[in-house]
Amino acid sequence: MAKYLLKRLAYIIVSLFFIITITFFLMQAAPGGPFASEKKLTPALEEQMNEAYGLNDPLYEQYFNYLVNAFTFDFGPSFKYVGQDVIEIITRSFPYSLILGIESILIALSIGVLLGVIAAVKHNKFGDYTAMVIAVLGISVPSFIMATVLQYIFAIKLGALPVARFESFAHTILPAIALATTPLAFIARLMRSSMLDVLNSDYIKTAKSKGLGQRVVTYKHGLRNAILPVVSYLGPLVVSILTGSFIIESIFGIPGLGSEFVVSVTNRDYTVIMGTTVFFSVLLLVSILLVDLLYGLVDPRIKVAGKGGK
Amino acid sequence: MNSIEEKEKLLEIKDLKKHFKLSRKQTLKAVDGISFDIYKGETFGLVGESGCGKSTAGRTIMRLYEATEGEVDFNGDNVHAKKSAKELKSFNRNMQMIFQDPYASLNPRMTVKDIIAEGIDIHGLASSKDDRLNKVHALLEIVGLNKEHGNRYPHEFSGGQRQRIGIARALAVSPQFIVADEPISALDVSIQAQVVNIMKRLQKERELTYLFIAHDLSMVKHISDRVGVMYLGKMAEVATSDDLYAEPLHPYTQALLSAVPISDPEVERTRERIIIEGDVPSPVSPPSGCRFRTRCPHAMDICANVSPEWKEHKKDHWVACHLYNE
Amino acid sequence: MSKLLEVKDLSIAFDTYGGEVQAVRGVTFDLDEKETLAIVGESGSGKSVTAQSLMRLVPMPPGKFAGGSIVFNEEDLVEKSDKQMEGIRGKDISMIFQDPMTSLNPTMPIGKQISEGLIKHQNMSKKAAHNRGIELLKLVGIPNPERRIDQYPHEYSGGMRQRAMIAIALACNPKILIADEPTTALDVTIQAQILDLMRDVQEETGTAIILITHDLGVVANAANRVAVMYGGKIVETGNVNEIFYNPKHPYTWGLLSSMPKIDGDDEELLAIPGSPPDLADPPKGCPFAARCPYAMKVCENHMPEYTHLSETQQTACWLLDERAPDVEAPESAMVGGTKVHE
Amino acid sequence: MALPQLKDSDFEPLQINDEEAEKIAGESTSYWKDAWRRFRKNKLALFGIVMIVLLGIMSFIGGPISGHNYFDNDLLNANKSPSGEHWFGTDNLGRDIFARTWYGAKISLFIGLMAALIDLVIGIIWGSIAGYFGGKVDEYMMRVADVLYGVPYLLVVILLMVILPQGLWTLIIAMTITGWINMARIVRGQVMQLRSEEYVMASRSLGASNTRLLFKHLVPNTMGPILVTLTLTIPNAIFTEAFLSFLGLGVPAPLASWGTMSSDALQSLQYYPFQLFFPAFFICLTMLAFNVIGDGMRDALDPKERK
Amino acid sequence: ACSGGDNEESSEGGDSSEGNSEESGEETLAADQTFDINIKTEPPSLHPGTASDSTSGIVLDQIFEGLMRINQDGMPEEAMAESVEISDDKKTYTFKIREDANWSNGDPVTAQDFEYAWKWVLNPDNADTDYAYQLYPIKGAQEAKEEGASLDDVGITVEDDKTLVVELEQPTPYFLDLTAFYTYYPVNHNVVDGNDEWAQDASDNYVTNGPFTLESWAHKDQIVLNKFSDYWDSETVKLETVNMYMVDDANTSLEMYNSGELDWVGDPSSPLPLASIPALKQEGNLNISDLAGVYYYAFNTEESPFDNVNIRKAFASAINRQGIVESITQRQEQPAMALVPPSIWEENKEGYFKDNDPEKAKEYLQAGLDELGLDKLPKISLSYNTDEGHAAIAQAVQDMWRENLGVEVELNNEEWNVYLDSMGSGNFQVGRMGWLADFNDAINFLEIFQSVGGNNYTNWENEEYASLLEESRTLTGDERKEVLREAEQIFMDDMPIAPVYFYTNTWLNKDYVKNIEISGLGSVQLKWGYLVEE
Ligand SMILES: Nc1ncnc2c1ncn2[C@@H]1O[C@H](COP(=O)(O)OP(=O)(O)OP(=O)(O)O)[C@@H](O)[C@H]1O
Ligand SMILES: Nc1ncnc2c1ncn2[C@@H]1O[C@H](COP(=O)(O)OP(=O)(O)OP(=O)(O)O)[C@@H](O)[C@H]1O
Ligand SMILES: [Mg+2]
Ligand SMILES: [Mg+2]
Repeated sequence: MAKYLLKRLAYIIVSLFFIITITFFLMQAAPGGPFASEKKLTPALEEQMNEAYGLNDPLYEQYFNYLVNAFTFDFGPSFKYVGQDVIEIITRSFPYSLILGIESILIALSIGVLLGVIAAVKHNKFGDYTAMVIAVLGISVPSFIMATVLQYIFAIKLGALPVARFESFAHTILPAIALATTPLAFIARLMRSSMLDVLNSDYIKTAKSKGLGQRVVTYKHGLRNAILPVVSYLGPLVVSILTGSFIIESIFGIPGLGSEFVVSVTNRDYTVIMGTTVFFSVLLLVSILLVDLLYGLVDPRIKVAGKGGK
Repeated sequence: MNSIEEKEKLLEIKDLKKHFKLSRKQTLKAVDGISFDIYKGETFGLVGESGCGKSTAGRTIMRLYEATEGEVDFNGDNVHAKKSAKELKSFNRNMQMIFQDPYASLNPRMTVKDIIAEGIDIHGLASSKDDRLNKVHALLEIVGLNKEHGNRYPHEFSGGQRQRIGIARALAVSPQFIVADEPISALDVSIQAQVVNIMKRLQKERELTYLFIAHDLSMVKHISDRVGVMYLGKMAEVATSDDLYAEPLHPYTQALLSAVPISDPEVERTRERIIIEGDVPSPVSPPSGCRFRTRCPHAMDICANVSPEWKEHKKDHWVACHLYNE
Repeated sequence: MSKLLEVKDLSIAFDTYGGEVQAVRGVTFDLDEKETLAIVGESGSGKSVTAQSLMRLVPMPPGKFAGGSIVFNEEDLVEKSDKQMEGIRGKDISMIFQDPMTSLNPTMPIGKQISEGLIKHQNMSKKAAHNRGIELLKLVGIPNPERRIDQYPHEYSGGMRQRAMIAIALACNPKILIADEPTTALDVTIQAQILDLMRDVQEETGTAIILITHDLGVVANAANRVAVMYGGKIVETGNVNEIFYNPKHPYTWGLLSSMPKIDGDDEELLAIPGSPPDLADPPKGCPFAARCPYAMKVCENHMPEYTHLSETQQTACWLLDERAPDVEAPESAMVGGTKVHE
Repeated sequence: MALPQLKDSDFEPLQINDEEAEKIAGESTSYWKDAWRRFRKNKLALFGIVMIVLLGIMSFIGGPISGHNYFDNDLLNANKSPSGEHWFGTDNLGRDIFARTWYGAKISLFIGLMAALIDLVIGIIWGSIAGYFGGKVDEYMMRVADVLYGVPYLLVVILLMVILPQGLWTLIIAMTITGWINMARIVRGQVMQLRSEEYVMASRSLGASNTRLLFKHLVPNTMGPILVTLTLTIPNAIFTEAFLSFLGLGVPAPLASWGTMSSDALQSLQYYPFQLFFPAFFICLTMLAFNVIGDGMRDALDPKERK
Repeated sequence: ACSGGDNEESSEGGDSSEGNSEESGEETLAADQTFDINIKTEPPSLHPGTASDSTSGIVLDQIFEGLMRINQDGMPEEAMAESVEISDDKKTYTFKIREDANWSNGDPVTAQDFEYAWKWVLNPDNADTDYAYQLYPIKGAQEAKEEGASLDDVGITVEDDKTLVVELEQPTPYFLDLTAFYTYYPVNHNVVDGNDEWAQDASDNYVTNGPFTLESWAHKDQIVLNKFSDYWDSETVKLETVNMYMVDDANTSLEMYNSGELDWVGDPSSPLPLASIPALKQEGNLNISDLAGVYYYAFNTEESPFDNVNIRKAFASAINRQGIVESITQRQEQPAMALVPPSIWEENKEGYFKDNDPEKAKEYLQAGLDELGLDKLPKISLSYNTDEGHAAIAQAVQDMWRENLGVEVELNNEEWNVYLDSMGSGNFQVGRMGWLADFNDAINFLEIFQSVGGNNYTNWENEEYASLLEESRTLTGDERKEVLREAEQIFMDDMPIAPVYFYTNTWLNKDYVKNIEISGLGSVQLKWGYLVEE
């Protein structure tokens, strides 16, 4: 196991290297630079800026610097927010996204699984159809529409919750729900489908033969066998949700990390692009590793470390 | 039974081992060095305690598991050495397996017809769609199922019917050699008889060779030319079936034979069994020396220290037991 | 005293696209306390379906009750709600399933699968249930149970899985134990051990056993009474001696003739020619008629009634009709060689 | 005990004729044929198909029957509520929303289906191969997916925008560049779970090639999650299109699509809710249709659902 | 002391006062003088020397103060400077700094603080000084910044602690306006020197001299300003606390205003959502004022067919500007038929040609086609950068051109940076652009097109035009205006751009909000603001 982990760690580093490299060259190749603006700088001033930020160095040198920076988690200052360190930007905005993300994952997972199980147990009955309609709405209405609609209904029309910003738990409810809708719906659908397969298995019959109630049978015996596709889906999703959503943050005026991803790219804020990308990728790669480890826990027959067919 | 010398070896199993890694520290030695030959056209019965590694041995011979060590020579080439997809395919055509667990080995999303025809499809054995269908129907009939059953799915069958589907699938490609892992355990006796008769008939017609894994010793005796007795990953005894039943040498074999239930209520009520004491040791940490010594009524000091040699005690009768060391 | 279990005219059918499969067609039998009833018969004749229907575990749909009753403790199980069944399953009636690989939850350690029922029906603590689980595994002859209890089904060999199933079923000392081919994957020594175990449990707790098996040796060893099924029907019942020494149904004859004898020779086994009926389109008359060497015209169209041959033995065959010709059981069906039973 | 009508002659031996067994076997079916037969019996799923077909037809005739086209501005009649003249009202440039909805249907449905199809193919192949072979193959393939997923998508899109001409295919490329990863991950997980099943081993022992094992045994048994993922891909694609169009990568204005229509209308939700309602409603309807079809397919593909 | 061109008593309440000062009767100051406003995004820099955007400007304008301040009439008036003397050649300015001008840490504001701040910006070693060019009217400034000349040669001299002398390169009529701009703000050199990171957070090092102090700065979230009690004019300042929120979404910020969480929403700090404007207008709450800026389509005059002046004129005439401002942008913008906004030159309300003139457009088109020897215009492409508003206008214009000229127009939408790149490399036919004035003078618009490059993407150059602009630099008053107008005439005759409209500010404020100043340059002044009891 330890050996496998070490190997995976090595792969993580290699993947990270590729991500950084590709991002770096994409960044270079993308038209525009960090200092482009509606009001053009004079050429001399632009030159000075490039010099100051090291953009005049040969490409390989810049590339090397980025690599070193990335692996030491020191990305230097943002190009756009004068003097603000990239790490500072990430560390101050991530907590917001994290809290929101955790809330919405909890919502998505708990309600999604519940809906999915209900749908499977009540297969082709009223409960199934209700769950499907909810899920279809969740899938068809993306988070940005959902956010606006929720805001409109609960904050503006009913005045029940705050419109925007992030000051108390009440402030997090609407954005967390908006963020959760699509994953919730998807989890519900996935869960339903795999639960249906599982409920047809013989071991469910065995469990019933022990006199266990429907609930115990579905949750204790069915869930773990059926949850695998949700786990596969959840790995990268969790990372995307935890690192924030640009649209939700923008709509609810939350100073989270999500907007940094988008804004840094549109600003060509190279150091922030790199910083957020590395941050995201590390989380992603680690969470994917966790998912793979989780596979083995969920279903002991899966040995990720092992080889499959020939 | 005709004498064995005349027969050529189809399969040579040399010191075959299959270990499962349970964790970094523990390996389960499911098969731990077994050697025997199977001659062309014979049926080799393999019996032994449940969990002693019969299925694993069968699967390793089939190369469904990579061998940890040892060699399996089929018609002279090492099965485990083969590499190219083509060679593997032709090898697969010649070696087939009937799986122990009939349900698990049937794809729940295929009709029985397609399951049986899979080998035909893979090896292109049917000239046309009709030919394929006819072949499938013929196979269904051989194993005592109806044509109608071809359109159904595995879960719609009874245990025994599923087992017969597995048999039909293996027969479909007309292999030379079949590993039959408890192929008839779930069949009622009349169908057992039917299937066994067919297997024997095919053996005669096509020079088929079987490795027949079973628990039902009377059936094993009936069908096998020679029988091997396994205990905890090792071979305890190999002999012609008549010989073995008439004169079992290894204490485990003796115990085994005494436990065979007899289908006569009165005899059964009064029958004496050799009770083997103690628990089956774990294949993770098998006992030193002879593996059976912990439960052997005849255990001696030497048994704990030296593992008995695999010897031909008398002609065609091999045994691994210190009792037979001069 | 009334019987522990009375099954009357039970019929189960499955809806399929190929038509309705009438898997069980009017099965009637009963069971006393402490008794072992063996059900033998053709593969596919409806033994497992009958067994599962006793616990109401036949998936419905596609399956459905097509009639009959299952009276247990004077209550008809067919009428019970699912909730009420939960209290009966595992506690009063428990079952060993035929297919041990797929019947065990692949993602739950064996130990947990055993202790679940104990926790539910006997209010045991987790710890106590775990210990009892180890005991049970030991009882069914699994070596090294302390370690094995935490393993998953795929780490067990076929026979070990079957024994784990047995342990699960025995856990709560049920009033009725339904054992669907409990020993098919076991070697004879362990088989003997299991049969002894079942007998011990029976002595101790008075459990009644329904034993489905193909191994007539096991029947001879363990059963008090035997029911022979063919084509979804019970064609003959009787106590062991009657079935082995004085069978009256041609199918039973065929069954007994087909057995290889351990001291027999290498002649071809006597199989029953032909194939069993398709239950999607069952014959009107006796299901065995098409394969019966003594079949008469009547057999084709009319299902025979049971003839009570003794207090315990009843057989459904037209040969027992006075108008039918006298037919003797073939010699091959004589158990115990030429010995003639009185 | 005997039945009254029986005659003595009934007790004569029966002539067993083997020919009698030669009944015609029921119509021969294969898994897929069988699945189709089961699918046809599912009313809800058929309703879904009808819905999709209707939407498809409307996408062609919807514009013409409204008497408007999708691009004509009428600034004086901007943001008008639904009326006899404009059945679904008009947008901020005074264009007829009815005509735009149906024109948008064409684009959105095409994009949704196309993206779904491509994701499906790549995702299944990639995921099943990785999951099946495991080990190094899996490691490499999944790391490639991770790397793709890790690189900032927006940056990729911007670059694509520069290299490729604006248009539908560019859009589809942009969407599928990372779109398949989700599918691949799910398929991989399922295949890893299934690859140790005995029926796979059984087929391998018959000499089945890896391709056959993958696509005959493993993938069909993963159909449930695949179908679900597929049905999610469609709305995802519809809205990604809106996002990409907004960035300048998608279909150029004034072409309409449901995604762009709804995201444009979102800003004026409070003032002209109907502008959001219509495209969103049809997206929901489409999704409902696809979902019931998906469920129907799932049930049809699962032989145990026979009923 | 100011030059001409500032006569901007523009019509419809050109000044913000309309919304604010229509009230009558007494008003009582509200007890709670806390003002809540949304500034949309994190200010990229609160360092006056490195700031170069309006969000930063909105914050800096409240907490710092330059020599001059634009007063409620839009004129520069003395602020840190108590008086200013201008030499006869209009090239030397001598500022006397107030005795009671203090830094928030108690230090007096000195001439050295200005010198330090300005030279810091002009020092080539200091990066991020994007707006250094704002200082280029000062003698030697550009040379020092760009050509390595000594900073000592820059025309900034400290006569004594309270006297600052500035020499200009050439007479600059709008120089006093410039000294009110944030790049000209002083910094406390005692605190700041050697500590380049002083402006990163609201710390003790963040020393200011304006009417407010920076109380806290939660990045990307909220800035809080407090009244600066030691400010020289603190009697005037009524607001005690200012909360500046950073909420990006326009709808959300409007909702926050509606629910009372904001006292002010809209320009210049965060635009109102387009869709809300008709309703707001109807409710009669909307405030509108002119903004010195122009929205236009640039033609690439090197690309056929826009290398032909008649074609350019045809396209310009075929736009229905009135329709666009009335139906799309709806902010009561002025249709633009000229380059310089009417808030600077009132006569430009009329412009140089007629809006929405399809007849004329067809004539031009025919003439142009004849000159080019074409039957029909090829498909042309209209580029804009990603934005809903731009997209709407572009689609409308596309439709107009199709209707009026029968030309097929392809819309080409690009992400902002990509767009700038395409425009810069001439990779466009017609492209959207806009210009917001840095200072209130026509030259700020005209000089864009003095030569190719910089902000002139049209590839249009005209010697006469350039020399007229040069000539204007030596002139003042009406003479200067005449020359500039002549240049504009040349420009409009050649039509390298098709102006569309002149910008406005639109915003909402609560009735109890008084006297907050929005300038024609898009800056806000809270100095005079106060809240009344409702
Ligand atoms: N789900 C189902 N759908 C359709 N037919 C079914 C289903 N389950 C069982 N059957 C049919 O019902 C009949 C009885 O099956 P059952 O499992 O009871 O047989 P059995 O007597 O237990 O046989 P075996 O000894 O082989 O296990 C068989 O013909 C089988 O094909
Ligand atoms: N995949 C596996 N991983 C770990 N252990 C295994 C695996 N497969 C089998 N074993 C172990 O190997 C041993 C031999 O198993 P095998 O299935 O070969 O027994 P068997 O002789 O066929 O028994 P049975 O008669 O019960 O089928 C058992 O102890 C079993 O637990
Ligand atoms: Mg086995
Ligand atoms: Mg059965």
